[in-house]
Amino acid sequence: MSKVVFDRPHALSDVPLHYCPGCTHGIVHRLVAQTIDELGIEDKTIGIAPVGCSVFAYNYFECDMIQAAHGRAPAVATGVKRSLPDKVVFTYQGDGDLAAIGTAESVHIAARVENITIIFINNAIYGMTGGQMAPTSLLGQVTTTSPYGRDPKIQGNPIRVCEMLATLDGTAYAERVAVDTVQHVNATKKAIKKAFQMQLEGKGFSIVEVISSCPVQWGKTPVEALEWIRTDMIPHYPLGVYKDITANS
Amino acid sequence: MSKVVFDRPHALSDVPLHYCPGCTHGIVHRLVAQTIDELGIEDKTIGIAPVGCSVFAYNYFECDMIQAAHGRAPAVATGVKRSLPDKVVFTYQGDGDLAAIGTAESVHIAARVENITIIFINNAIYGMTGGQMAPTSLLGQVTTTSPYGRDPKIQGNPIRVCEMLATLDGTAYAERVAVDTVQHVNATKKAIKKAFQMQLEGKGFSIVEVISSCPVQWGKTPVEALEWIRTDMIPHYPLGVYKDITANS
Amino acid sequence: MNRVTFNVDRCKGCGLCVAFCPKKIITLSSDILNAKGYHPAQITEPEKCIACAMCATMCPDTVIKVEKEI
Amino acid sequence: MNRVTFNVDRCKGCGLCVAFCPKKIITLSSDILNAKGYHPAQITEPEKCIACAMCATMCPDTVIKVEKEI
Amino acid sequence: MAKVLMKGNEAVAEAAIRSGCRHYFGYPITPQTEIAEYMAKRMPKVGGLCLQAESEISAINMVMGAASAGVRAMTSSSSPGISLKCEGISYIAGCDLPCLILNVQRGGPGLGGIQPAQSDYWQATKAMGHGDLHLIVLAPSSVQEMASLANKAFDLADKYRMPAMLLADGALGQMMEPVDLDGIKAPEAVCKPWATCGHDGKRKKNITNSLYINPDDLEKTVIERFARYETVKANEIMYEEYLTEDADIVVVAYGITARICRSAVAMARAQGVKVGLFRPITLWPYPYEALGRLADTASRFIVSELNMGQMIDDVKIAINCRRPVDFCGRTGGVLLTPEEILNAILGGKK
Amino acid sequence: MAKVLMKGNEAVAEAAIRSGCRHYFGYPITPQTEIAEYMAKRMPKVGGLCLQAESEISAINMVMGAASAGVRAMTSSSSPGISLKCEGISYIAGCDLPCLILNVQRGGPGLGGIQPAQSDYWQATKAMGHGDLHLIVLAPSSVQEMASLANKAFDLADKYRMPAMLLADGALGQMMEPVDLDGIKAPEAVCKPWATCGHDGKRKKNITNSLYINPDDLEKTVIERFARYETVKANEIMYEEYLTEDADIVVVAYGITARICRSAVAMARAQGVKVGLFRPITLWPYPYEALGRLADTASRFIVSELNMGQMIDDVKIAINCRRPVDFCGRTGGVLLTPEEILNAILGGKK
Amino acid sequence: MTYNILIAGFGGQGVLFAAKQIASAGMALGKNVTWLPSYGPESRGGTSNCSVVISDEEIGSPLVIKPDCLIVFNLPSFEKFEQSVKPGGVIFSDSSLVDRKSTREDITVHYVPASGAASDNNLTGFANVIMLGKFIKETGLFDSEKFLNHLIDNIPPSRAALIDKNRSAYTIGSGL
Amino acid sequence: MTYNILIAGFGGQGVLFAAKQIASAGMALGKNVTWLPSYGPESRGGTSNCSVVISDEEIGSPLVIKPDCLIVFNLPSFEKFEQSVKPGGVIFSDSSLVDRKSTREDITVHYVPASGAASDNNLTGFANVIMLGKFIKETGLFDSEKFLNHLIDNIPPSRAALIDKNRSAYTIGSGL
Ligand SMILES: Cc1ncc(C[n+]2csc(CCOP(=O)(O)OP(=O)(O)O)c2C)c(N)n1
Ligand SMILES: Cc1ncc(C[n+]2csc(CCOP(=O)(O)OP(=O)(O)O)c2C)c(N)n1
Ligand code: SF4
Ligand code: SF4
Ligand code: SF4
Ligand code: SF4
Ligand code: SF4
Ligand code: SF4
Ligand SMILES: [Mg+2]
Ligand SMILES: [Mg+2]
Repeated sequence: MSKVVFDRPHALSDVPLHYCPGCTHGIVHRLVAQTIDELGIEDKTIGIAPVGCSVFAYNYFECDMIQAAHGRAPAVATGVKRSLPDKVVFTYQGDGDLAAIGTAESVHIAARVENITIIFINNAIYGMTGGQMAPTSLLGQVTTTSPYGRDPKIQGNPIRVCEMLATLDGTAYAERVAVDTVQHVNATKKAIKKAFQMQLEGKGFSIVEVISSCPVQWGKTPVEALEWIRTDMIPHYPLGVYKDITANS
Repeated sequence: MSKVVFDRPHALSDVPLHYCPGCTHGIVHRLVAQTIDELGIEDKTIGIAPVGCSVFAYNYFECDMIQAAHGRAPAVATGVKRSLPDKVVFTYQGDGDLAAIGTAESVHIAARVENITIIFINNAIYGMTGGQMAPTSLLGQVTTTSPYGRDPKIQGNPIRVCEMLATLDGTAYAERVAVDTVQHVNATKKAIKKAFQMQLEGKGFSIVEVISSCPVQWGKTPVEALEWIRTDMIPHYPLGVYKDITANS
Repeated sequence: MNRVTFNVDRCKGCGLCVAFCPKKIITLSSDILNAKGYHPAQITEPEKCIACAMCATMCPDTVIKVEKEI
Repeated sequence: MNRVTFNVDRCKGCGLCVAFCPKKIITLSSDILNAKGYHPAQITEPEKCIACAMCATMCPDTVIKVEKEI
Repeated sequence: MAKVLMKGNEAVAEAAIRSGCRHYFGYPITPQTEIAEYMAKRMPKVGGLCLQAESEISAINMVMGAASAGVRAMTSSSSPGISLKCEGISYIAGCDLPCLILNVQRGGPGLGGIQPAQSDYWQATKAMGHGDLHLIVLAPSSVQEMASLANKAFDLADKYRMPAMLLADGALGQMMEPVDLDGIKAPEAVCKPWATCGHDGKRKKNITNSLYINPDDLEKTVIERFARYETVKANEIMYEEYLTEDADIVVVAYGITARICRSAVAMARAQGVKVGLFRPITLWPYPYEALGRLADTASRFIVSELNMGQMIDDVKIAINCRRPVDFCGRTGGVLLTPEEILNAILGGKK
Repeated sequence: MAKVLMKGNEAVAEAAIRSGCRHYFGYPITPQTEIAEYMAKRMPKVGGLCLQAESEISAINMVMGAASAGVRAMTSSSSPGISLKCEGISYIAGCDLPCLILNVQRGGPGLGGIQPAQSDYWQATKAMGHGDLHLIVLAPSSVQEMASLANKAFDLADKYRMPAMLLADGALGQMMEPVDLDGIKAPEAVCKPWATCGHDGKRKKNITNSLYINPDDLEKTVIERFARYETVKANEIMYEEYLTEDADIVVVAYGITARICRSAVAMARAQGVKVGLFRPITLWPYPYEALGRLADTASRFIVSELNMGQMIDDVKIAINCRRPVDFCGRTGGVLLTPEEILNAILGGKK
Repeated sequence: MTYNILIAGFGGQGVLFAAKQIASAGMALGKNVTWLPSYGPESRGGTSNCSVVISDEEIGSPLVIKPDCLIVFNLPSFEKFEQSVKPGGVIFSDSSLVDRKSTREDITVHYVPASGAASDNNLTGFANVIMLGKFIKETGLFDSEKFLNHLIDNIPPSRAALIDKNRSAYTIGSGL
Repeated sequence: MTYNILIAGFGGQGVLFAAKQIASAGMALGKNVTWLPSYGPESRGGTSNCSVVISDEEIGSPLVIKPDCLIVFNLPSFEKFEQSVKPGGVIFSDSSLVDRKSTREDITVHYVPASGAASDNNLTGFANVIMLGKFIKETGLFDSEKFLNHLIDNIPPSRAALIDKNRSAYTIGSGL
């Protein structure tokens, strides 16, 4: 006899993902879907897709989905959640979407203590539009809009989103994770599940920042890209829990 | 013989201010003008007025002035400074302007390490439009859009701007001061001067958050309003230096 | 003698100088109305003034000029 | 026996499963091209599989199903 | 109920609530901030929500979320704030979502002024965002209509699945008039099977989306939407005529200006001039045909607006350029006087 | 110099640099991201700046700052991003600042698609923000014109102190054609005594502002600006005619569509049909008069665009509604083919 | 018949309240009425004014530019609007605050020491109601008794304490 | 004379490069040319195609819908575009990758084992240049020698190492 130890979660639609080979957006999609399955909330979840490589996320989750304008997913999510407070609402956003054009929306969804979960994909690049600098691109990183390497004097410094949002009283839970190793993927799963659970318990705003790869725009193989997460990204974006209002209670 | 120990600074235009009686916007204006005088930079300073009660700031300073769209003063300032890197550029913004509609611009002027100074007037209210809730309004504070008192579950929590911006690598100097007493006014003067000086030395982005009064929209006399700064505002917005890259050098 | 001068028509009668003068020698005139319709501040006992400029420091409208006898 | 199944036409030949299989029993087929034009992953020595699901965990395209003999 | 004396801003807010709107998202801006203030007081009492967003952009996107969730939602602002909503409105139109957007216009461009203007006519009727799109645009000309047209706008938005705009101005927002709110009612529950409100295991998932990577698909949705626009044109055009039957001169005006023109027309009639007033109530769809018919008998048209002449072309198109079209307008926040319009009627060019 | 093969997006960027622009502020969006990428590479080499802003809103406001400081500044985007700039553009217009704004249009509404469209015609020509305002709008129809009209736009913007827009589309941005950049030059230093660049103790302070609390003052500035618009109309209208002298049918088209129409016109001529092409190059000011003259001889007009017919009314106004105006268009990112237009010319309705 | 009223004074003098009472009374009589305040930052602290139109016909412009009746509570407003009053019109001027006489001969001017009467009668802040009393008496626009009752009815229960003061002030005004 | 070319394949097969060489050579001859790539997310990883028009007249649409000449490097492109070729037109198909024959009788089809020849000759990645050699030879669109020289001239100094490979590939293609 045999037992299925790993299979496609129900909440992940059975269609091919459009992501590039080895792009870890796919891993995070699966983790979110697994979480939805495990919590049994597919029928009462509404997801918000951003503008970015994950724009087509509306095709990939089996719950109701909305495609929001670039950066505005937190505002759209707020509109949904304030209309349907008993439903589960999450956004899935890239670093350009959340930390550049959507900065105000991200800060204020936290400040407003919206009982919503953000899955934030930090891949230090604008994937969708072809590899431009993101607010989270590392110093020295070569992108199509920082062709001589990101220079703090010209393009400024990378933004650490979890650290910034943790300063806001409304943030209930903020954790930074990565998907470069099996252990980290499992930790990411745990963090995502915790974030959704906190929403179910009405704890307020939760964000999981996932350090994710973009092999194509980084000009690396998928395996090299995960390596680069370890050697370059994580040192600048330390993993860990930046806020957890349930921690010491 | 006698010596003038206090007189109108040259950089403060000799016209009546339109502010309500006892509104401390006027004190901060004077402190900025004194700083410009003392540093002798009137001829090479460009100031950016916001939308808010201080929209008419363009009439009050003797340097060149630009009136920016609501919340966008940091972007306008960036355009100016990047065109004229040797000039001194400052913005003067309220809490609605800087911490609500202009959140993204404020975060990114800091992230980009722009060598610009922001004078940020936190009066916990939208003065100009008649007393609506600001992102910095205190919990329980009654405003025209939080008529039953600001409730964190509905309107969210007040944002602490200095704390938030201090998390960004690009912020060179962030200090919170107040204008409720003579001592505090003098400290505010020092902070403003330091911020301009750091800009002159090319140190990067500096912000001085001034806890300021709005007697009219708070429904208090000017003297009561200063009292309320002490009893209610400062406890939630502790004064002090939140970042100073020159501190331990 | 130290001298405190008020630019009367700029005064909005907010009373901050009154509240902050350590010598308590400033009051709002109850009878005079200035051009703007406010009761302007005025000094009652000029000789007591120590030219500390606290009034001027707290005046939002830069109404006050302070000169110190030296 | 433990069983690892690949949804071949979904595979993009990214090689992450190959890199993360602790038993080193996955390779990208050099000859086959799937419908999408990729060289899909395949298992070489199925009997060595410990059903750890590390391959599946790291697969971005949820290509892999893992069954454990019990 | 008897009539009550209310500000336009309050009347429109109360009417929205009575129309079943329980979700208001806004950001303060003169001359319409009273709407948010009224909502902040009233909504909690009826189990509704008034949320002050961090910006106009956020507010319109909250409306998009709420509309997508299936509730009646609205936002309001004034000219500069409406410009900021352009992208969001285009998304709402592209996603076929119903909602109400209120523009209490003030003078522009830029920060401009805060006094009444009608200088967002073009924006509202032609280009409320990028791409091929229209909003249903209603122009109230009294406090009573601020209320009744808000109600109508919600109904039309739901009926045709498209955003509707109330194009008012600072005078209508700030003035008080007697209003009768008795007729303002919420419909029986509107069925919104497309709403993204959680599928509850009972249907396939819903998607709210405006992205179509294949241009043919995108074109198809646009054409389908334009077919719906044709239905709106066929069914929903509204206008008012005053003394036009025998009119030799027709004044065309909407909103606050229309009532000022009405006074002018009455004054001119008193002097024996055969003049009438045509007032479009729907600015989109525009009452081209009804206005065009007047060119059969009238020999001269006068467009009167609080802008530099944005409606002139629509009038020309309506009358097929058959008659001269003059213009009598003010801008920047200056209200027209009946005398100025009378003067234009009597032949003097402004 | 010989011609070089360049993408439209690259040509416009290089032309801007040669026109003396040293300040580019943008935010990535398909199909124009190559402009920022080109600028990022080239600007540092010429002592200029390419700054990727955190949003389109920030980018346009940086342009406002730079323009106010007195330098030649520009931004570029595509449809949704342009909608976000509406408020900022209205401010720039209200402050009388010169700058270049480039819209490489894609299909809409909403997120829409990324393929070529012309569905922001109304927005560009009528309502690029709230209030009474216009931009000078130029519509290139080749890569060469992407370059030469960028240069022209900067000159006009400076000359009249107003923002100028280049209204292109995804095809023009993405295609390569031979370009000659020799003629593209920066002017002698333009004098900008109004710039807020620090008064240096040598003049009274300058103020850049669009706020006028007194409506009469605001109206005065608007009227003054509209007087300047009249000068632009008198001096700067550009258009091209192709085989119109004896044309019985006139196709009216701009931008990428115009060249496709040109092929169709040539095909129809080969079949003996007397058809010509009228191509507005300035979309604002629109060449009403020149086009109107053609109605003296032509009996039918066909508007051809990549949208649902946004230019139709302008053509009707131009010809004073004297002739029938047909429409042949596609939208959503679908390019017209010469055959479709030929078909329309030959009498088939699309 | 259309009657155009303009009321002006400093912010805080109850200009908008007085204007609203007149409009409201007009409405109660089944008339068409409009009430339009000046608004915006300049009205804060500075002068405040309000247009009221009462008419049997539909009302065109709610903005009163040439009032039939001008009521002023401060000098700047007197100076600003005196000349705008229609020939044959009327001005009510709070003569305690406005020490100017009108130069016009084609209008009626009532110099009403409203503020003085208010402070004399321990009714500070009710000069506007005193003025209403005088205004109704002189113009006869409404039945005075009904107007007063209407005014009293409009006072919300939470402010019932003010009923007496309003009544006294109105009565004083009617007697001036 | 106007000549419409459509080149299609997977991303990474050098479709855009090959297309640019043709356009560039056309320009050098003083012709009008346009080059228009398919763009957007779908071109990433997936198929990529490019329209080239060469003409003596001003070029209308840069988008080639009915090519005179189709060059394909993968099966999906062959299937998608085969029927669009104009009667009398020509297809160049990389027969190492496309194992399909055309069913059309009104066009000429060259089955060019470009990828195979590339890997056989240690020229992996140069199948596109091999195809160019064949294309020029068969169409005679340009003088072959001149085209090669032009191609070589276009290689930037930083990539001079690639000159020989391009030359070999082109020559092999010309000989197929
Ligand atoms: C208003 C607007 N601006 C810009 C764009 C273009 N755009 C699409 S995706 C994207 C950036 C995506 O980057 P990120 O959010 O980091 O997501 P990723 O693709 O890296 O997952 C941009 C700028 C747009 N669609 N809309
Ligand atoms: C785009 C836009 N939105 C809203 C407004 C209206 N508005 C003017 S000032 C202001 C708020 C001012 O508050 P704050 O920034 O705190 O300054 P304060 O008046 O308190 O000094 C608002 C919302 C505007 N002018 N433009
Ligand atoms: S571009 Fe980068 S982020 Fe986008 S799908 Fe490809 S690898 Fe993933
Ligand atoms: S409203 Fe408040 S902030 Fe504005 S001027 Fe008056 S007191 Fe000052
Ligand atoms: S200077 Fe000092 S002592 Fe003199 S009046 Fe002012 S506060 Fe009082
Ligand atoms: S502080 Fe200034 S404005 Fe206030 S009363 Fe004193 S002098 Fe007058
Ligand atoms: S389950 Fe484990 S051992 Fe088996 S193939 Fe996958 S990674 Fe290798
Ligand atoms: S990880 Fe998945 S997609 Fe990648 S090669 Fe393995 S099975 Fe294929
Ligand atoms: Mg990214
Ligand atoms: Mg404030």
